[in-house]
Amino acid sequence: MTFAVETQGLRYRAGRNFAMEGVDLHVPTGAIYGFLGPNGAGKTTTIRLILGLLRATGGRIAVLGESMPAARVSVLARVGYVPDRPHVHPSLTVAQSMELHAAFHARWDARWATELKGQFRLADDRRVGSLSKGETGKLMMLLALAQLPELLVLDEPTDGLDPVVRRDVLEALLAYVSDRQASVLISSHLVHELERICDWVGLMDRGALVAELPMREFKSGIKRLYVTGAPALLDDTTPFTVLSRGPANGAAEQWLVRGWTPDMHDHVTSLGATVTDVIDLDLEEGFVELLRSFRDKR
Amino acid sequence: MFKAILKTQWQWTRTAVLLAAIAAFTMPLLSMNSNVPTIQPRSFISVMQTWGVGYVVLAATVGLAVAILAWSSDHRGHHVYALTLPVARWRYVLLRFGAGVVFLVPVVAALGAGALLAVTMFPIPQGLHTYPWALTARFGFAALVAFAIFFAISSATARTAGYILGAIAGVIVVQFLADAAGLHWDVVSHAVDLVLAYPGVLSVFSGRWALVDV
Amino acid sequence: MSSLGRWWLAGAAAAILIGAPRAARAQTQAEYRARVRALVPVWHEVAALKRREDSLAALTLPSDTVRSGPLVLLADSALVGFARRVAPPAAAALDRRFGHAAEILRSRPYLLSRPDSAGSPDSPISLSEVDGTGQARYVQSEPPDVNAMVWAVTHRAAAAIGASLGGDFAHWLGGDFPADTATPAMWTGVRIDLVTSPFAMARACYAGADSACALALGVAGTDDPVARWFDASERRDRVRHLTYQYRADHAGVYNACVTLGADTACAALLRLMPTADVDPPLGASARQSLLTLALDLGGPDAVTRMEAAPDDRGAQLAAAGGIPVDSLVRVWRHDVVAARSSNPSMSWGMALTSLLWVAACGALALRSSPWR
Amino acid sequence: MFERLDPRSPVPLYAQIADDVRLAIAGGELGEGDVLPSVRQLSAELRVNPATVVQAYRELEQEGFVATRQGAGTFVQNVGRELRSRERRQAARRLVRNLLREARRLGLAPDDLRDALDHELNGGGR
Repeated sequence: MTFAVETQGLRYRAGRNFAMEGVDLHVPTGAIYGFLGPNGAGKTTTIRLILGLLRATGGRIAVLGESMPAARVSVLARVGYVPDRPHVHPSLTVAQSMELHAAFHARWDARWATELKGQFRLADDRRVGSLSKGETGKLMMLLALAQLPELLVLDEPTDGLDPVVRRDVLEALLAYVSDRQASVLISSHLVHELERICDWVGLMDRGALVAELPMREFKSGIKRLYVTGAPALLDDTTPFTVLSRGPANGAAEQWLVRGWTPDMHDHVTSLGATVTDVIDLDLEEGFVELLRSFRDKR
Repeated sequence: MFKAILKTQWQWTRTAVLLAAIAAFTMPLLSMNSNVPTIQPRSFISVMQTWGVGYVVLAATVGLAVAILAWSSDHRGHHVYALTLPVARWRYVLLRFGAGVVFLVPVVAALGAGALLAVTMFPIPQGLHTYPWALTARFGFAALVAFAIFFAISSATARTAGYILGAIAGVIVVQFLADAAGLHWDVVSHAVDLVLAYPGVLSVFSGRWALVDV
Repeated sequence: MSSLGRWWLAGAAAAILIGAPRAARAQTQAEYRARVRALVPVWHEVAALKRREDSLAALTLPSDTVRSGPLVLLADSALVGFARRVAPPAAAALDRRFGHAAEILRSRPYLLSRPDSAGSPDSPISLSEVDGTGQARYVQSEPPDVNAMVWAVTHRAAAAIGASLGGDFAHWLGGDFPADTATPAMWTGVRIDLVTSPFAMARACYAGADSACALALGVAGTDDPVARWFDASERRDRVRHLTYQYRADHAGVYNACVTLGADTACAALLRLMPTADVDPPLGASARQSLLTLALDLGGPDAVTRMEAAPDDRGAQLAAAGGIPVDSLVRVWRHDVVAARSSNPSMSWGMALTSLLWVAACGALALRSSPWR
Repeated sequence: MFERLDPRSPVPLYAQIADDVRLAIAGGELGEGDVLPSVRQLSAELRVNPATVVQAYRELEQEGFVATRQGAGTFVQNVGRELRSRERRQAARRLVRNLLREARRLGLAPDDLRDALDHELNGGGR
C-alpha cells in the first residue's frame, strides 16, 4: 500500500502544555481519511507539520512520496489546502484571489474554476473580506480544488458553515475525488459528517494518535456488549480486545470491545459468561468510547 | 508570478504611492516658490536646507509605508497563504521585495520631475547651483534603504521587531545607568553616529539634501 | 620679587630721574605735560613687564626646560617626557612655516602644567603663555595627547609671530594668524562664504571680477571704502546694524538713513566710523585664506619679508607670496572657485554603500523566522 | 431511491446503496436498460465516498443486476422474475429482523408484534 501522507515518530512541542510524541499517521493513496479528535487534540498542528508550516522536533514526514519539508515546493504544488481559518488576502476580490492563486499553480484549471465559481454563486468583484463565512469557505475550497491537487488537506473545512454550504462544498469535493482519484485528509470534530464519506479514520487526542483503521473495521468491529457472569480477568486467548469494562444494570457488565464477530459468543460462553446483548456503535459513539478508554489508560 | 504579486501588492500600496508621488512632485516646487528672487543667497540656502528635512521624512515615510503594506496582508493571515504556495520561500520574499522596489519608482520619478521643473521654472541666485539629479538619486537611495530596513523588520515576526526595539531601549538604559553611575560614556550618540555616519545604514540620510546649494 | 623684576624697576626709576632735570629746565607747563605723556607708555611697558614677571613667579616654575629650535617649553618633571615629544614636531612645523621669523619665540617660553594638583596621568594638561597684560593664558589639551598639544603650540606660536606685523594687519586679518597650509576644507568654506555673501561685491568676485575680489578682500587701497565696498542697500543695512551708541550719538543722520532711506546719510554715518570698524565685504575666513595662500607660495621666509614690507595690506601680501598682489588674488579666486565639490549631495560611494545595505537588509528578510 | 440511507447504521453504506438499487429493480422502479447515476454524480449527491458507490455497483454487477459499459455508464440488466421476488423476500426479511431486534430490546414478545402487525395490516392504524 502506498501512502499519500506518512509520518514516522512525529514529534513536536509547543509551549509547556502541548506536546506530540511519536505520531505515526498513514493516509493511503486514494483514500478519504477522516482525521478526528476533540478541539485541541493536535489535528491542526499535525496538518501544519505535514505541510511544512511548522517544523517538527523529530520524526519523518513523507507526502506523496516526497520528504517534507525538504521537498516542500514540489509537494505543495501537488497539495490543495483549506486551513481552519481563512488565509486568503481579505482585500482582494474573488477574481483577484483566483488570479493570484492561478499564477502560482501550474496545473490550475481555469475553466473548472469558473464553473465552480458559478456553482458556488461567488461574484467576481466581491472583496474576500466582505464574504460571509460560508462564501469564504467555498472560495477556499474552490482554490484548493481548481489547482488540481493529488492530495487535499482540509482542516475543519465545514466548521461553522450552514448545512446548505456544507453540502455544496462536500459535493464539489466528492465530485473532484471521483474524477481524479485524489487522496483526502480531512480533519473535523464533527464526527457524523465524516461518517459517510471517509474510508479511513484516524483518531487523535492530546497529541497522540489513539487509533487508525479503515472505517469499515471501525464501524463493524467496535461493539458494546452486555455480559452477565463475567470473570474478573480475561486471559490472553480472548480473540477480541476489551477496551473498557464497567457496571451495567443489575449483575450485568458493560464491555466495550474491538474486533468482535458473532462467532465469538462461544468463546464468552466458554468463560462461563453470557453475552446478553450486542449493541452496534456508530462512529460518534465509537469515537467517544475510544477516547474514554484512551484517557482512562493514561 | 511576479506580475500577479505586483498586481495584488499594488492594490494595497497604490494609495500610499499615489499620495507620496504627489508630495514628491510638489515638494521641490513649493520649496522654490517660497523664495523671492531678490532674497539673499544665504537665506535662500537655509530655506532649501529646511526643505531638505522634508525630503528625508518623505523618503523614510515612503520606504516605511511600501514595506509595511507589502507584508500587511500576509501578516493578517499569519503568512499561511504564502507559506502554502508552491514557491521557494526566498523567492516569495524576493517577489514581495521586488514589487516594493517597483512601487518606489513612481515616487522617485515624481520627485525628479518636480525637481527638474522647479529648477527650470524659478530663478536661482547667482553663484548657487542646482542639484535636481543628485537630489533625486539621494532620495531614491534613501527611500530604497528605508524600504529595505522596514521590509526586513516587517517580514520578521513581532518577536524580532521586539528585539530591535529592545536593542534601542537597551542602549538608552545603558546610557541612563552610565549617567547614574557618573561614567562619562556617551553611548547613545556613539550608537547614533555608528548608524548615521558613513558607511552606516542610515548614512544616506545624513548630509545635505538641498535642491539648490553652493 | 625676582632679581630681574628689581632691575626693571630700577631702570624705570632711572629713566624718570634722568627725565626729571630736563623737565625742570622746561619753560612751560605744556612742555611738562608733553614730557609726562611721552613717559607714560614707558611706564606702562615697565609695569606690564613687572606683572609678567610676577605672574611667572606665581606659577609654580618647573624645573626643566625643553628646547627645540626657537621653541622653549617649560615643564615640571612629571611632564618633561610629554614636552620632549611635543617640542620637536611643533618646532619643525613652525620652522617650515615661519623660518627665521620664529626666532622671537626664544624669549617667549610656553609652560606645560597640570592645573589640578592631583596630577593623575589622565588629567588635562594646560599650555600657558604670559601675554602683555601679565595674565597667564592657557589652552587645555584633553585628553593629554601629543598631536593636540602640537596643534595648540603651533597655533599659539603663529599668533605670536603674526602679532609682529602690527595692529593694522591683525585688524585686517580679523582672526587667528594661519599656522597651517591650505586645506580643501578651508577652500570649501571660503567658497560657501563667497557664494552666500550678502554683499554684491563678494558675489561679483565669485562671478569672475578680479578687481572686485581685491576690493572685497580689502587688499586694494581705496580712499572711500564706504562708497566702493557697498551699494546703497548694503550701506543702509550696515547702518541698521550699528551699535546703539552710534545710533544715539547721530540720531538725526541715523533716521535720515534708515527711515527716509537717504543714501548720503547712510554713507555719511558710516564714514564717521573709524576706518577699522568698517569691515570689508569678504569676511575673516576669506582674508585668512588669502594670507594662507600667500604664506604657502612664499615659503618659510614669507613672514620675514612681510615684516620688511611697507605697512600696506597689498604690499605685505605681495611680499609674502613673492608675486604681485593681483596675481595672488587671481590664484586665490581660482582656488576658491575650484573648491566646488562636484556633487555635495550624492556620491558613487554613497550609492554603492546604500545598495550594499539594501542587499544586507534583503538577506535579513530572507533569514527572518517565517521564511527560513 | 436512496432516501433511507443511514450512515449510523451498522450495515455498511455500500450495502445500503446496493440494497436500495436491488429493491428498486425488484419493485420495478428501475427497468432493463435504465442508466444508474454515475459514481461521481451519486457520491456527490449522497455525499458518500466514491469508493463506496463503486463498491456497491461492483457488487450489483457481480450479482448480475447491472452491467457497466466502459465510458457509457452503468445499466440495469434484464433480471429474472425469480431473482426479483427473491430480492423482495430478502428485503422483507431484513425489515423484520430489524423489527425483532428492536422489539427484543424493548422487551416485547413475538405475540405482541404479531398482534400489532395484524392490527396495522387491517388498517387499524388510521
